[in-house]
Amino acid sequence: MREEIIIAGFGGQGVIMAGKLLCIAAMNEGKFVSHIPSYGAEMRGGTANCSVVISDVEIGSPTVPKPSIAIIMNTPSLTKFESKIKPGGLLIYNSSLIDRKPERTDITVVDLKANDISEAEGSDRAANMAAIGKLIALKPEIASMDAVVTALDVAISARNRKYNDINIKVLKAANSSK
Amino acid sequence: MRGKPIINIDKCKGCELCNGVCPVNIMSMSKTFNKQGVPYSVCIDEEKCTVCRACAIICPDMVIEVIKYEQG
Amino acid sequence: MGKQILMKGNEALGEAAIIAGCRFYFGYPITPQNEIPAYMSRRLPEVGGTFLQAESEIAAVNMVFGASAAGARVMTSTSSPGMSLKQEGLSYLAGAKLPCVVVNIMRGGPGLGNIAGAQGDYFQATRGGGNGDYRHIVLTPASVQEMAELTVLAFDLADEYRITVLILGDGYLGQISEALTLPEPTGKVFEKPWALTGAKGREPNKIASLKLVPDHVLEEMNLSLERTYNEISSRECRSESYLTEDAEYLLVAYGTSSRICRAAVNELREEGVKAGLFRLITAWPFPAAALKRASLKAKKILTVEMSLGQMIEDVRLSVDNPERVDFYGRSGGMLPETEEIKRRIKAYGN
Amino acid sequence: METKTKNYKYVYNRPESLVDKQTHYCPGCGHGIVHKLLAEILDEFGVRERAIVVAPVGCSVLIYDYMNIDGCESAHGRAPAVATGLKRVNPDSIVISYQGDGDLLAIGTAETIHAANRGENFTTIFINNAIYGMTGGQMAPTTMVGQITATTPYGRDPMDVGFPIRGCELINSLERPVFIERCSIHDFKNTLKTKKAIKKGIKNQIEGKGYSFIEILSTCPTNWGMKPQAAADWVKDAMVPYYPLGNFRDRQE
Repeated sequence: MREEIIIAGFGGQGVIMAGKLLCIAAMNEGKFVSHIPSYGAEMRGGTANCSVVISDVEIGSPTVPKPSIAIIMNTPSLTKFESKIKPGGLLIYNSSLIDRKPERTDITVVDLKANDISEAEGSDRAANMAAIGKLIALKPEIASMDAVVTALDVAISARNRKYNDINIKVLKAANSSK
Repeated sequence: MRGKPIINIDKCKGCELCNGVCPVNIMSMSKTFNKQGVPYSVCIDEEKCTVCRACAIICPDMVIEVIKYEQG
Repeated sequence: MGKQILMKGNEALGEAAIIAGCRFYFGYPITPQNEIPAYMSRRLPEVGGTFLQAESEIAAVNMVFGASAAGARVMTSTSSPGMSLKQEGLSYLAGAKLPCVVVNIMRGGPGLGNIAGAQGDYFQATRGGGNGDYRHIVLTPASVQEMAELTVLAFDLADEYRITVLILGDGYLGQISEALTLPEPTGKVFEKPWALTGAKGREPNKIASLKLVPDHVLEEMNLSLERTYNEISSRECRSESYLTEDAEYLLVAYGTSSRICRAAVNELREEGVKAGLFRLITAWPFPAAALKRASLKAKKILTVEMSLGQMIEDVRLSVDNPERVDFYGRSGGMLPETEEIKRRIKAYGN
Repeated sequence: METKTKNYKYVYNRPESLVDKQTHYCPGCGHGIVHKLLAEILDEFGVRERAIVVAPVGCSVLIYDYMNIDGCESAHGRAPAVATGLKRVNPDSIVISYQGDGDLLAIGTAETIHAANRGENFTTIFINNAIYGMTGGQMAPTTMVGQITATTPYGRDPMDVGFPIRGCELINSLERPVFIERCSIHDFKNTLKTKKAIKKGIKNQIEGKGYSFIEILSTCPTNWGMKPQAAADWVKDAMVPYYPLGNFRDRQE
């Protein structure tokens, strides 16, 4: 198994944290992982993304020019990354905020109302958790729900750990969503 | 005679600053040259020395030391 | 083996410095290495150390000079434009034979360039950007684990040879998070009788690079430095040869570009192409002998850099039949692509 | 000699902190005087074995050869940064950054201001002789208006290169320094005052009070083209009116 993942959205959506959460969970289950955030000036432009590789064997290149999985949280990110997804790859897009349908037909496209799921569980800030919950439902070999829940304690800063109950609810709600 | 400057003439660079600070004007320059080829500091009247140390303190080259005679 | 944690390259480097006994850090913010000063500012007070944000890169490297002269294990870090400013200090450190660790997390240039990872400072690092006849050891990590391990090594090498050890990473290595097993301290102790600690019960120590008179003393010092450099060259070359034994096509790279090359080698091997990778771990001393060995069976040698061709000069100088050496690089913060490497290697076969 | 026949004692001789070695300074150069004052003070406080002098680039670049204490070179202008590193590692050491006007107020202005602003616990001795001595008499940031130097052959024109910078006043705008004083060595009385000021600066450091800045108006007879005594007079007549002597700050809490 080797998945090359892009998680992209706007700054504040927690896409970089979502990538780290996935990495910690997968690492603790024995996988090789790497995570490269977009950083610095790029982040100030309002878009943020991270490149995540999760693999059964040692990772050579940690870069993700052609993702096998893209988690896209806003419209500009869809424009930027849709064409780059590997044929046969997976696109999870946040249809709560993205007002158009992806155009690719050679990939699996999953419509996820990430913000709606988050808000239904009582938070307007856990759309990233919905995305991760959905991803591991579709690709359980990346990491288990248990591992992700455990990883929350490491990935989330102490200041925000009080929201973990809601994070877990959102993870699970998205995990079992249609 | 209270004391006097002891002048290490070969180290003197001949700047003459000691001449200018002496309150009793007993510091002067030699008519001959030292090893460095410059006129050097001399005390022309040790009897008048007040042991004020001004010449020594102003000397940039640690040429002058000052001794004071013990009473008795 | 210790527990694995997910850690960013810059932070792993910072923690490794503390493991190595570094208790003094002076630096000035610049992306993409800002996590290093931030990490040190948090961690050093916890271990009784000192973090100081300097007024400039120039001040920072000179604070390093002072701290090293006082006998401490000390580090500074920066990224490419800041490294240019530090060159003055590096030359003085070399002249005064002071050990320290300097980190350059390279970004795109010239000038202010951009903040993406690049490898355009190879010449500056290996040829020396400051004035005079000097060298410093240049370590080139390629993973978070190596960022940590080479940092621990760097402090020992610095003290052993009284030299600056430069850790030459790039923005991607600084920013990437990977699993890390924290290295153990080596426990090596280096006496520093030359350190400025006050002339109590000994003759005063003087630390200086100025050698005005008599005429020959500077040359003597330079020759003594050269002896040290020769000793380092004979003892401290480090590299990794990956599938090079039978390699008909040899990739040569370091740092992040070596990761991309490794992926290319793996894919080429799956397709039956005998490709291999020679990866630098020290850029100075350049592991010429090991490269020569690794290149024995190679029909073509492809140097891959995140620059427009700097290391390639050392590659050409190291191998027989240097006309075999070809180049592929991207610059300005762009990354070489696995597909392009494969395409070129396959084209050689035709 | 009478000295052999009478009992006597030395009332002035070489301090232990000063090496018995001829300096490379020109005749009448103020550096020699200040080196001596500093050495006397280190002896008087008994801190010779804790002292480290940081040499600047400039005429006093070799000060470590003349002081019988640990010594450290620094690149031009970086003495305050080097001193910061030394002092932070060994807070018990007594660190003196000895700097000229080019070092302190031109190439090293940033290092000077920021070390002072942090209140680093070391002592800066700033030799202001209104010219670049070592390189052959070029304009310094402290060169007087109208003063002729190798690079101001028509005299310093303030409308072209600005007015001379007053170091003490600049440092006095910062909160952290504890002691700021300008003194002069142009005569005996002022030389004694200079010693007192340096002494205060070292005492502050010993007591951990923080940053002390002592500016000393000094002479450069060679590059001024004057005899040493005339140079001393020029300090009094030309420099002192622009660079007022006296204490700017003496914080003792």
